[in-house]
Amino acid sequence: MDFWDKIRHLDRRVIFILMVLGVGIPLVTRIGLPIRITPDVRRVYDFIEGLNPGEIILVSYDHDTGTLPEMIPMSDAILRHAFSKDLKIVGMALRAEGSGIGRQNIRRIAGEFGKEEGIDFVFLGYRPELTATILGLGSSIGRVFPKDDRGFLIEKLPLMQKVLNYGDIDLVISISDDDTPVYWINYANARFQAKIVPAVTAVMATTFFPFLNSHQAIGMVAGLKGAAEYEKLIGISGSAGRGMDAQSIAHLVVIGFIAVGNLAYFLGRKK
Amino acid sequence: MRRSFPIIVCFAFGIVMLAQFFIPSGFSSNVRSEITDWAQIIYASALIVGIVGLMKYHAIRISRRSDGWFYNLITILSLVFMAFIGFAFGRMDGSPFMWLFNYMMAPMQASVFSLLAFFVASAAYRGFQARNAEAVLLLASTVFIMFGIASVGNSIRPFSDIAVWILNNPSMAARRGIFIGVGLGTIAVSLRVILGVERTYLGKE
Amino acid sequence: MNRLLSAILFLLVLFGRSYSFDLHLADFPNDDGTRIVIKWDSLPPLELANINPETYNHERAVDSPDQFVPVSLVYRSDTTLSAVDERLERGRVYYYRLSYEDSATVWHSNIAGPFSPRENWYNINRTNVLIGILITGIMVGFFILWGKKGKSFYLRPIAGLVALDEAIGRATEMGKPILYSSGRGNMQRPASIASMNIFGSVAEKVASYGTPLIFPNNDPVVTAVAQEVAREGYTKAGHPVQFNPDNIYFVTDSQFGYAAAVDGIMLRERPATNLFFGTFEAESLILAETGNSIGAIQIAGTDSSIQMAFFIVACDYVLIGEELFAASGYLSGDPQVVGTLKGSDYLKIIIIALLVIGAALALFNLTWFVNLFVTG
Amino acid sequence: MDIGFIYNYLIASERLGIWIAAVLTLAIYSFLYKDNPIYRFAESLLVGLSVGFLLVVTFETTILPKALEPVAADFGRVFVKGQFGMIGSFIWVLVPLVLGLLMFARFLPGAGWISRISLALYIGFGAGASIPANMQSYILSQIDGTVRPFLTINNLLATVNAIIILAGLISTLFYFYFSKAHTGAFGMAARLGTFYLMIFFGATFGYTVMARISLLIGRLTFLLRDWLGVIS
Repeated sequence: MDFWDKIRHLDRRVIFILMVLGVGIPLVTRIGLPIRITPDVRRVYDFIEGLNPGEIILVSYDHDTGTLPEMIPMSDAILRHAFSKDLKIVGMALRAEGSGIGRQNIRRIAGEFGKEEGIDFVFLGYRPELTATILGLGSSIGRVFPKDDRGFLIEKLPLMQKVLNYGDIDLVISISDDDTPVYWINYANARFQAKIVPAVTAVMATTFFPFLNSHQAIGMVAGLKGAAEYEKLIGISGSAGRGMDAQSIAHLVVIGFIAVGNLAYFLGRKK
Repeated sequence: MRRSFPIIVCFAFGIVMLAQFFIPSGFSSNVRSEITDWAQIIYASALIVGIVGLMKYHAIRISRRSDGWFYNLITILSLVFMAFIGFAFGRMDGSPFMWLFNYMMAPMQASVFSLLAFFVASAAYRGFQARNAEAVLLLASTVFIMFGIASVGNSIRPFSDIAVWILNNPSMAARRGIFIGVGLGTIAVSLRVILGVERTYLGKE
Repeated sequence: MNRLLSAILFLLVLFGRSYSFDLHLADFPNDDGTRIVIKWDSLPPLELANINPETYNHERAVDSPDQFVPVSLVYRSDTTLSAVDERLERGRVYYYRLSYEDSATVWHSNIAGPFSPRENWYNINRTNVLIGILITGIMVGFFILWGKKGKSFYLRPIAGLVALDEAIGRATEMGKPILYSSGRGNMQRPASIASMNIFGSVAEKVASYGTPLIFPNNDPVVTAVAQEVAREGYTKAGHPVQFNPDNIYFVTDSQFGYAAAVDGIMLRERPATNLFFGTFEAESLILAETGNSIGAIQIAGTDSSIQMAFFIVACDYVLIGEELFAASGYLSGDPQVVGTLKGSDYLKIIIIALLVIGAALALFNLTWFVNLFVTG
Repeated sequence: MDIGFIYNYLIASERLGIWIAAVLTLAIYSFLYKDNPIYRFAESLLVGLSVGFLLVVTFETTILPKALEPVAADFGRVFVKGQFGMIGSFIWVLVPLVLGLLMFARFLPGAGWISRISLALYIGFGAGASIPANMQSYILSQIDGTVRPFLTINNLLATVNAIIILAGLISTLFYFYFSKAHTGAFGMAARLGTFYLMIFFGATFGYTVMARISLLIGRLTFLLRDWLGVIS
């Protein structure tokens, strides 16, 4: 086993320790690497910035708890921007765990802005079936969600009296860790011309570029990087911005792994 | 009868939903709302049937003392405990149900997913060989995106522009080609299901 | 006669603006009968020419033309010369007018109506979708029927499948087992069904050589189906005795538990060939990397484009995207699968033709062709 | 002594919650050393809690308000308050509930096929809804998106990009064309399609690495900040 073979068959745990250092050290020390805004995130920001007070955004939490670190910073940044412009938020979820997270997240951020549930924002709760729910909201939200998450009748909520279906919703944001936003595009945008923004984990980002190119979605926020860009656009130093330092360094470590791995593969084979 | 009746039901509801897309009238959207309600309730029931099936699977493994039955016992007990707490004390913010969600369920689920970062790293080191032309192109694209979007390269002019260009042009075109292929395939399979030609969902008779 | 009248009206508008303001109504096309479109020829009307107000009130009255209620604002700058009133009731009668009021003057346009919105029974804007579906249905149906009548179709050789035969031969020569996995998909997923077709033919090929075929599984239902498929494969090859159901077993339904268990099998059994066909998620990282480290030939195919990237780099041969389904059709010869493939092939040719013609016409600024693909 | 008292006094304290979450996080991470009983325990606990959570939320947000309550309400009106006119609505509301219950027929020996009626309805609904959606969104809109840029060819970059996208789309479709062998000129076009596919898979994997690392950053931030307080 010459040197390169040993390198190539390095124990996994050594690599794991290097990863923890690659992520942990930048978290402890503050580097503050600059972040450039990509056009897709700017389009989302500009669209929300262009809305008038009182206009309504539907935020759907379509993800599980496993991808929290990517989903929460996005939800925080978008909600802060929307509430700072006195927009109304209608929250819902197409995933059970997403409903638990979305409900707490909206109430926490709404609390910071002194917004009142039922007037400035509402959380409708969870519906399991994607196609049925998204199609159902096209005819009447009250029929799909007769009651909100606290069990109050929809007709009794002042905000919901002005919201019958997609016609009254100015923007739909699907915060998701899988291809649920494609269902929003296929059913809400295609049939009812609703404006869709996928706020997705970085894993799903490349799936949505064709829809951005054909204007079926108006913009996209992808991964911790997208959240960090949005935080920069609304001028706050949120958790995503801090995470990006560790992200930058960790990526250099992984690129290093690829280089060394390939070097060992080629030199090991040469003998 | 056991197979033909479900096929007729599938045909009827499939054709109605397909035709409904082209008919904007009030009656048509009422029909759609009715069917979507029914589909929702069937799906929710299927979820609960799946859960009962899972509990049955764990119970059998415990009764048979098959290896690792202790872990099946843990799953059943925690499932029943969580369900009891939820039904008995409600699931509003601040309830014990949400406490278990925030301090036990969510952190563990997030940790399981974060294991992937370690596996990606070890895979990048040990499994990522540029063994042929395709793999070289793939590796180049991977490194360009990682460096240009998520890392230091993002703030260096040429790198981030190249990365954004790759995402919006060549990568997007290939993804669009896959979409068209998947779209045609899904339409074909859905038509076969509605017309009763494709019956695997009914299971072996 | 009608054309002459509109021509005169047109001339009047162009030269002398001395005609009376005329508000008229139309039914909103392709809707469920809850919208009315109000139209006018030009603003401002003669009476308000000097003020030329920036906005007017669009008002509506129901059943009788007396209590008018404001609906929305109409802007002087609105070039569409129309406005839409929504959420009306089918069958009710409506009246509309434009009005303007300020401290000095009060102006009302003529009352347009009575008019009740009509329900449309076909949405013209969606004709292109209907045509597309009909063409797809006909093409696929035609090839399936033709295939059922016994016509065998040419399918191009798939690199991954050619390598499959070599890999099975290699394992047999070395007397080492073959490891097969269909990932985490349940039995309803198309990728799992395709994987079962491939597994059946692998079992058939392996039966005559007696090479051990190990299939640890993540889903109890898929395990049962796999055992059936393998038994059929072994009997078709004339070696029913060789079939050992114990090699196809359910391990666990946990994602990482499964990955760790299969890694353990790889390190113990040292298979010469690893075959991964089906729906894989993050555990593909662990499986293929360990397979790499024990020097096995690896062939993979999955419907998830995220895992595909990893398989491409870590495995020797890969079935990309639809090739997984093509392979299952290739091996099983099932007329439904092959018919769909052939139908899709010719549809792709039509789409490519549309793309080329579309791009060419677009260069000459002919927008009507591009707009054929827009749907309402 | 109801659960409320114990809960408020002991468990509600956030410190205790964070400690439990941290211990469970480390239990999961023990898998990195090797597959061990502590990890298996934590994972079984997780599976149980998440399935229990799904059961409660699905029942309380969909089955109860959409299926059971309407039936109970109509049952009350018709049989308790005697409004027999409501019989029609009662039957009509009963249908979805019955369809849902049919799904449970799988647990009755020999009656499994009954559940296929509801399954067939659901699969027919899904297929019928997806056909036009797929044609509109996956095919027509994608063709429109590829061809429309050629209408507004104003600068060089836009032209080059439009051509690159058109060539990429056509060559990818050629790669997924199974009726002709990849030989000669057609083989070259298909190979160009592979290069585009490789760029896409590479970009997807680059983003996947970013996603996975973000998850690790999230957990390490929790351990270092909320648990140990090492960072602010």
